[in-house]
Amino acid sequence: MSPLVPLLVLVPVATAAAGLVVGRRRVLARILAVTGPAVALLVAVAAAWEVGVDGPRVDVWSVVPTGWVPIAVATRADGLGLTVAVMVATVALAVQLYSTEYLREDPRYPSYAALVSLFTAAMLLVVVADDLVVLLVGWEVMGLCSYALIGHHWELAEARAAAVKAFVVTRLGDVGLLFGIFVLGDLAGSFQVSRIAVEVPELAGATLTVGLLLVLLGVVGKSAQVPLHVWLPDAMVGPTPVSALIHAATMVAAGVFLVARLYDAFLASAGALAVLAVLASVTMLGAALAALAQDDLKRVLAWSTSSQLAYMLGGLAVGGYTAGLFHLLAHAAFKALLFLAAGAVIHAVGTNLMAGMGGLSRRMPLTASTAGIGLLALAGVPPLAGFVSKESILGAAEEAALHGGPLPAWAAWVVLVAGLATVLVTAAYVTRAWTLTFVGPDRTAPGSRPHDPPRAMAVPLVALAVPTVVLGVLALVPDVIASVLDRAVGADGAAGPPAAAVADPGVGLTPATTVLSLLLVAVGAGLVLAERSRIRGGDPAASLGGLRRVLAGGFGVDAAYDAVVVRPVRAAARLVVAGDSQVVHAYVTGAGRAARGLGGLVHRAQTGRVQGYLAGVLGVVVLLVVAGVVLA
Amino acid sequence: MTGVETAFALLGLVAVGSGVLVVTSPQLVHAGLWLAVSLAALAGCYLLLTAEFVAWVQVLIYVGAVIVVVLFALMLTRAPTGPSAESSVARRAVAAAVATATAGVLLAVLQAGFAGEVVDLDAVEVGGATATGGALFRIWVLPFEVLSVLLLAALVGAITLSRRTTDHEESER
Amino acid sequence: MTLQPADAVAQSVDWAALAPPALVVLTALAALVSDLWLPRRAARVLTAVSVAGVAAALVAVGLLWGEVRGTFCLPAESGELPACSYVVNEVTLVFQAVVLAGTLLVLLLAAAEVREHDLPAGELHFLVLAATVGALTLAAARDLATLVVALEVVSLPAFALVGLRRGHLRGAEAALTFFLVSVVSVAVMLYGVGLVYGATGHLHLDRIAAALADPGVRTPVATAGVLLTLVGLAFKIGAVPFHAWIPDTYAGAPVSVAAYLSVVSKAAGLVGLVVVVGQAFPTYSDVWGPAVAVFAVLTMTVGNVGALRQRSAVRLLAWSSIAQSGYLLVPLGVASSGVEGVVLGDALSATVAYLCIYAAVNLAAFGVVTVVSRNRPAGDLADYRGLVRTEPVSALALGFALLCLAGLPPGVAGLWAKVVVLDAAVSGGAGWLAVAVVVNTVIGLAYYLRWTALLFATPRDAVPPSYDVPLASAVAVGLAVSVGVVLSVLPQPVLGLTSSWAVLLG
Amino acid sequence: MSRLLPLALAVPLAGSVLLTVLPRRTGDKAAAWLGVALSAATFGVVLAVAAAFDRTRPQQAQLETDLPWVPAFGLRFHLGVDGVSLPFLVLTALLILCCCVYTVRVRPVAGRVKALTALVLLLEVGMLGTFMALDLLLFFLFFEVVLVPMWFVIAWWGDPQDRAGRTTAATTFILYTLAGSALMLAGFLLVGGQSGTLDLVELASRSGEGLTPRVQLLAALAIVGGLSVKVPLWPLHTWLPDAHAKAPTVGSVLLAGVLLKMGSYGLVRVALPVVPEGVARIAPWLAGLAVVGIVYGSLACLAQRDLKRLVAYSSVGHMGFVVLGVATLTPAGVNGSIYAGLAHGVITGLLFVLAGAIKDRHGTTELAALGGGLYARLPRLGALLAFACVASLGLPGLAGFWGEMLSLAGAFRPSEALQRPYSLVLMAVAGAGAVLTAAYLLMVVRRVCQGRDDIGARLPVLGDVTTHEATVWSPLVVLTLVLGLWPGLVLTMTDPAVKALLGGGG
Amino acid sequence: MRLAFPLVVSALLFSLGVYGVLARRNAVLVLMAVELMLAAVGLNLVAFDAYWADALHGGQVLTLFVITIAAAEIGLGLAIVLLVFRERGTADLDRLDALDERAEVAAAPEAAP
Repeated sequence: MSPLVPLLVLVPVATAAAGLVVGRRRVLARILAVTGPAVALLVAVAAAWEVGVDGPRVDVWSVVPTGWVPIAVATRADGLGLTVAVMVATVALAVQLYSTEYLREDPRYPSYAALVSLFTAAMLLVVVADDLVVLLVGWEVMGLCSYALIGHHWELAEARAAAVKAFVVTRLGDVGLLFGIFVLGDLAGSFQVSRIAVEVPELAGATLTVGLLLVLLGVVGKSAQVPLHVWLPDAMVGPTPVSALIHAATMVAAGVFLVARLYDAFLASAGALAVLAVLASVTMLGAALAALAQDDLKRVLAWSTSSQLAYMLGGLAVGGYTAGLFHLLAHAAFKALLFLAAGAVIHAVGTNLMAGMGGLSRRMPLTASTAGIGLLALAGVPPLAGFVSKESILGAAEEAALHGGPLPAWAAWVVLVAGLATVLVTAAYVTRAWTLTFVGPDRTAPGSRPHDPPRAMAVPLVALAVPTVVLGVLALVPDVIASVLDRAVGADGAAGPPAAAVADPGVGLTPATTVLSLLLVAVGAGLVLAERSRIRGGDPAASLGGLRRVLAGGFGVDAAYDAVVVRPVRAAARLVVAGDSQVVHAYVTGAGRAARGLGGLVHRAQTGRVQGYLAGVLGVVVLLVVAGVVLA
Repeated sequence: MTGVETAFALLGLVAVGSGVLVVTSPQLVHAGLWLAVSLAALAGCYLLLTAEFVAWVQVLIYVGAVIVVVLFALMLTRAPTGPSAESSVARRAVAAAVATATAGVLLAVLQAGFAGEVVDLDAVEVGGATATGGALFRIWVLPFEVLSVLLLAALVGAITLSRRTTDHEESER
Repeated sequence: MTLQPADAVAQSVDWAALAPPALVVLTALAALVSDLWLPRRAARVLTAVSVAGVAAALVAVGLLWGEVRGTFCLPAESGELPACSYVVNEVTLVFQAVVLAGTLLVLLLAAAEVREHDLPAGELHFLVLAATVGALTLAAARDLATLVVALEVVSLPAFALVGLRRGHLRGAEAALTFFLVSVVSVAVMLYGVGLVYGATGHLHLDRIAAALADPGVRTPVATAGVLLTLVGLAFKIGAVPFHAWIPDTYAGAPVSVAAYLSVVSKAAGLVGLVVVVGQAFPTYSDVWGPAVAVFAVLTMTVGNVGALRQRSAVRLLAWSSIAQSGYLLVPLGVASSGVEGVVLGDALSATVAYLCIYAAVNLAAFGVVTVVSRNRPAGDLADYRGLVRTEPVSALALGFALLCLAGLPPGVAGLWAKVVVLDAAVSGGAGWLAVAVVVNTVIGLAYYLRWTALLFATPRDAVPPSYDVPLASAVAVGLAVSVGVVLSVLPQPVLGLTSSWAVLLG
Repeated sequence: MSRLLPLALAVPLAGSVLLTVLPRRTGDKAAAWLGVALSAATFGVVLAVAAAFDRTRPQQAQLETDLPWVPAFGLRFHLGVDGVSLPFLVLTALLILCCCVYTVRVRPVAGRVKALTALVLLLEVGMLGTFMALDLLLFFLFFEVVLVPMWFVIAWWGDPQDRAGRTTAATTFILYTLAGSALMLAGFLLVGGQSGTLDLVELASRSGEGLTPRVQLLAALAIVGGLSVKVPLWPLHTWLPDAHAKAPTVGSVLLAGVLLKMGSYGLVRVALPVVPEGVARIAPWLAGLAVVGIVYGSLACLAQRDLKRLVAYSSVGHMGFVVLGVATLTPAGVNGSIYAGLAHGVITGLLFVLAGAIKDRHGTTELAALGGGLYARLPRLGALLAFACVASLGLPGLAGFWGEMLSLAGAFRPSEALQRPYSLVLMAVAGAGAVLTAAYLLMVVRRVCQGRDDIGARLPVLGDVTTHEATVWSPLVVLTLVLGLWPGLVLTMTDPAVKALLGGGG
Repeated sequence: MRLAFPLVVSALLFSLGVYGVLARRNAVLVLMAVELMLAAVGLNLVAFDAYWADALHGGQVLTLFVITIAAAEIGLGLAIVLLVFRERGTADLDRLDALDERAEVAAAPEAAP
């Protein structure tokens, strides 16, 4: 039993609690905020080292009876979990550091920092949990922190609305996830992933597929995939560091992580993988298109996040386990970097709208250069991390499409085609964002003096730029990523290596797709640049015409949900409130009135005139005798 | 129809006929007198049914005492000895309906129970003072004793109530 | 003609068996006579004498407990049942005890009222005791003649009692209403007795039962006779639709007399009913059983809804006492259900248990009303607002009594009573009766609670608390409440009274 | 035989009596502190019970007291605790203690702290007794004890601005619940009459043996129907919103925290083991209505305009999960039901306390009148409210989750009584209800806590959470966390007991 | 003699009494109607006594009791009527409305604490 893994969770919890206790003492709060993820990072590295030395392990700390499948308070130390844990701690540390400066003047900083710490703890719990119910605890606490942080600026109506929307939409998915957990637990007789991984593949069938589809409901909710993606763009009203941490690097990636966690089960269900593939493909392309038409820099990044997460899920769907997860890591680095850079820009110019930016590369060189690295990685330009990871996914898709994989070939084709198309669109929106923000004429508000951020914000930018570059190079070393991400559990975990009926293509470049996608990158960027020069430095998206509004609005999905779900529910609520007093309670008040009315009748007979009484007596007597004689 | 039956029928007719007048006569005093007639005719019926002792008691108590008391009360209440106020037609209709129903039900029940039954008057011991009185004091002592409490209580009650009236009137004056 | 009266031996009289009514008769005469000698204001002496007499009778009942005696019996011949007019057994004694205890409390309550309203003390005591004699005899009567006469002895003094208050406009009218409804009901009952006699040729209950057990007996006549006989008793109990006199009479009568009617007089009617249906008409339970059940439901429902909107305390208690009569009738209503294991004895034991509890708490309620009406003669419920501040002890007693009537803790005694009745309905298999009881319990709570709440409400004007209650009333209320409290904690005495009844009334 | 359980009843009962008889001039403060001392003593006794409880055999009734009480009914004074009742006992004693401490500082507008404290202690007797009783009639008796005190608490100390409304609410509450409990009593008596015993341990070990299917069905209908009013199950819930909304904080907390639990506890303790077959036959209806209640309650909350009413309606939804769990007739579902009940008691208690605090400071709980910006105005109060809302929506890691999860798990794998497809549909709908629950609770946070503070300037100077309030609330907050993070604490105790109750005595 | 004769007379007299009780307005006349009913009872009893040839003479004795009861009733009843007459100045039952409950409950107060 290694104490390191629980410690991983408890340290940020402790700093969160301590942060609440110290209250308004800001300096102390800052120190605590940074200490938490820093220590967690050290613990994560140590734990990862331990795993490297002793091999992966599962620890059951306590078993809670439920009357059905028991809940095991079990942790799991393996490559997958601890790699992601290291990533999470790293990004959290960067964000906390960044936030000390970004939110220097904010009176709500202490609670903010505490919530970020709590979030970190929850995410770490998700990655080290072996029991799905325990995982769900972390999963939903993350959602809560996300909700609270989106609503950080709760004076703003849109912040309040976005927060509620984010929580409710993901909650919908979470309920599905809970039911999925029931199905898996029921099949395996345990909620422990290590048991499920062993038992479930034996039980492949419709039930398993249904269970996994339910799990996918949670995944699409958390990872902002179609059809539950609608919350993520709105969530951008939260503070930018939060967007970097929660809505780019970690929480939204938890969906991908969960699929990876249950990968052995998913591999046993081609149907679930096909559905995942289709959803991912739709999201991939649709979100990229939506990103193309946004005015708000953060919303560009948000849609882009949906799209990139879809790459990861697509990768997992086509059997590219390592590729998908590698993209997760790479994306975490470059997208967190991008958000932090965007935060620096927004901090500097005072607006989110790209219409109010432009030419910032001159004023903010550090920001521009790190952001440039991030954007290139996002677009998939070699040799950056994003290039390698995306190509690996496309390669896996090609592999599955051409040579068969864990899912039907047509689904792999869908992923492949959508992935390639998305490459084009991604390059386009990346180029557009770059040109609108960092080059061209300066459209910042008069009097503002944009400048590079102070050190506490600059250090994280640089720190995240490093993995963005290094991971890409590192990935080319054979097998290193795959070995790090190994999800197998040995020792008392009782599970052997992954069922791996399908060989994992791993990380690497496939010539055909690589060439094709590089070409597409060039075309996408070129198109935008060409269009930009055609319209003399304006917004290339303007050329989309009427399509622009459709794309900017995310294809009207929000409006559709409003009409199909929100309004009917509100109407039903009003109906219930009216009906409760007018109909349901009416029976009660009616009974009361009836009793009183009956009483009125009785009183009416009580006239004080004795002959009236006698008439009653004698009349009843007659009836009584008749009834008695006739009936008896 | 035997002779006894004929006599009984005639007496019964008188009893019922004067009974009708009791409940319809507009004059209070007339009603009281018709009641006396009806009860007297009933006493005759008792005689025919061999209940001699009962018949005499009936005559003594009812026709004697009760009617006198009733008439006294009528005087005391200074009620108009002329026609008293008539009830409404509707009221009388209701009363008639209930009464008719009562009669119908009773007759039907009795018909079902005793149609064709005959009283063998010859076999019956005549209920003279000896026989009935004997039964009263040998068998029915307890209710008889209790009845004495009843009479005493009625007496005291009546006196109390009337004294209460006079006290009340005195205090008013 | 097997039995010649001339051959009959003179009836022997068992004076011990007769002791309770005899003692009360003597007390009544003593009260009447002493009133002539005593000065007008010496009502206390009368109270003392009467209470002593009733207490002595109660002791006699206690001494007789466990014995079975019959007196005024027909001479026994071979083949004939030993029919007695007066029988002492547990049934008799328990009802006599209730009647005597009720009388005792009423006499205590009346003491204050006599002074307050200048009622004629001697007459009042005599009349109450006379009526009690009737009730005591009724409990022991086992032939229809005695029964009818005893019933009249309960009623006639009561007419006079109701009209006893001087210058009280309603008193006279109440007496007249009571009187007329009563005499008509008795006439109907007597006609029924006549029919039963015609059908069987007997007036003694066990002979009637024997005759009715013979299938050759003419059914329609007997059926009509049975039903008509019930009418007079139902009137006495206040069963709907023979209830209408109750609110008017209670409203016009002195409060202690109303209390008497609601407990002693009602107990008399009930014992009459129990004895008649149990001993004379057991084979006709399919006739009277459903009738009683229907009456029970009607009675509790009409009583409760009638009480809902009352604003006069006495009228509310009147309607409540109608409702309580309904509950009292429930066990008898299911006695005929034919469900295996449900015998008449169980029903009777349930009725008795209910009656005992009801008598105690109802007298407590009436007692407090007499106390309160001294200072607030209007008798409106509004007068009870904030009673807990002005007369704390009375308020607590009344609150307890009302909750007992409602059957909710802290009035646990009432809860046991409701349990008894509901148990009877359920075990009799009469689900609809059980549902009716449930519904009526709810309706009943509405008005009991309204009144209880008023007691504890903030009074309109601040009055210093007063503990000045006439001694006799205090003793009466105290006794009644104590019984209620004791029965709340230990209800077993009244529930376990009846083990052997099935045999006695089989 | 341990005396601990009777002691736990005797302390508050004696305290209640003591407070009643204390002279009127006793100050509010002294009365309140006396209340704290007494409830703390009771809590101490309950903790001693918990300490003496043998956790290795929670399926057995322990610390039993078994004395004959009313042999006529077969009623025994039989108390005991097992794994199911112990958590409820602790919860009850804790909440009462909190309420008493709360009253020390936050004096009710209506004053009369002495009376209020006495009533609260009387409530405690009923509540603790209900959770200890191992005899059907005893259970019923304790069940009824709470009614009258609660009526007074609502009607007198309720919403000071709506006199008529609070009386109506209180009366609706008591009549409605009385109807339910009287029906339940009918069911108990049916069971008792048919099986010949009222002892819950004995009945549970027989597991319905000896009761015909028809009797079981009827008894189950009556018992479950009666308890459903208390729970409350849709559509029998309409007493609840008014009662909760108009009650004072103390009343709301106890209503939501304990009173409703008496209903769900009754389902587990009585209905399931005593008439298993009957419950199985009505389980589909029960489950269906429960799920309707979940969705209905959530929808009703979405359109509420008053915070207290909203919290009240949220109870309808939450108790829907409680009933759903029972209706699945599985160990998981019943465990979930118990857990959800406990969690609801703590969380909704907290919500009502907070709503009360908001009302104290703003004079209203109308959402429109409160405006927004509680975070800005009173940040600690706002944060606590948000915390309570989040707990209430069933966030994993807080108390509310486990019960809901296990209820749904029960519905996922129901017993044979429910058809699986039907049950799965119910589970899905209930899941949708859980989403709606999140929606309305976050709406509360959004409308009350967040937003601009528009009214702060117009209100008198407001204090944020005082030390005293924090003292009262912290147990609830801590329990919410403990129950959320350590479900094993309760489940290890309930699970064997539940299996025993479902499986016939174990 | 056929039993039907007395029984029919009795039933008719009883019904006449019923009619009178309900139809008459004067209290004294109502009392007289009650007397008719009791008389009918007596006739029945006597007839049945003869019919059964009752050795105990139960019917006849009970008739005696009924007559006595009737006498007592009428004595007390007249005292009550007299009392009412003195108080109200009338013996007309329709005018005796002091106990009419309808007015009383018209405005029953709600208990507000």
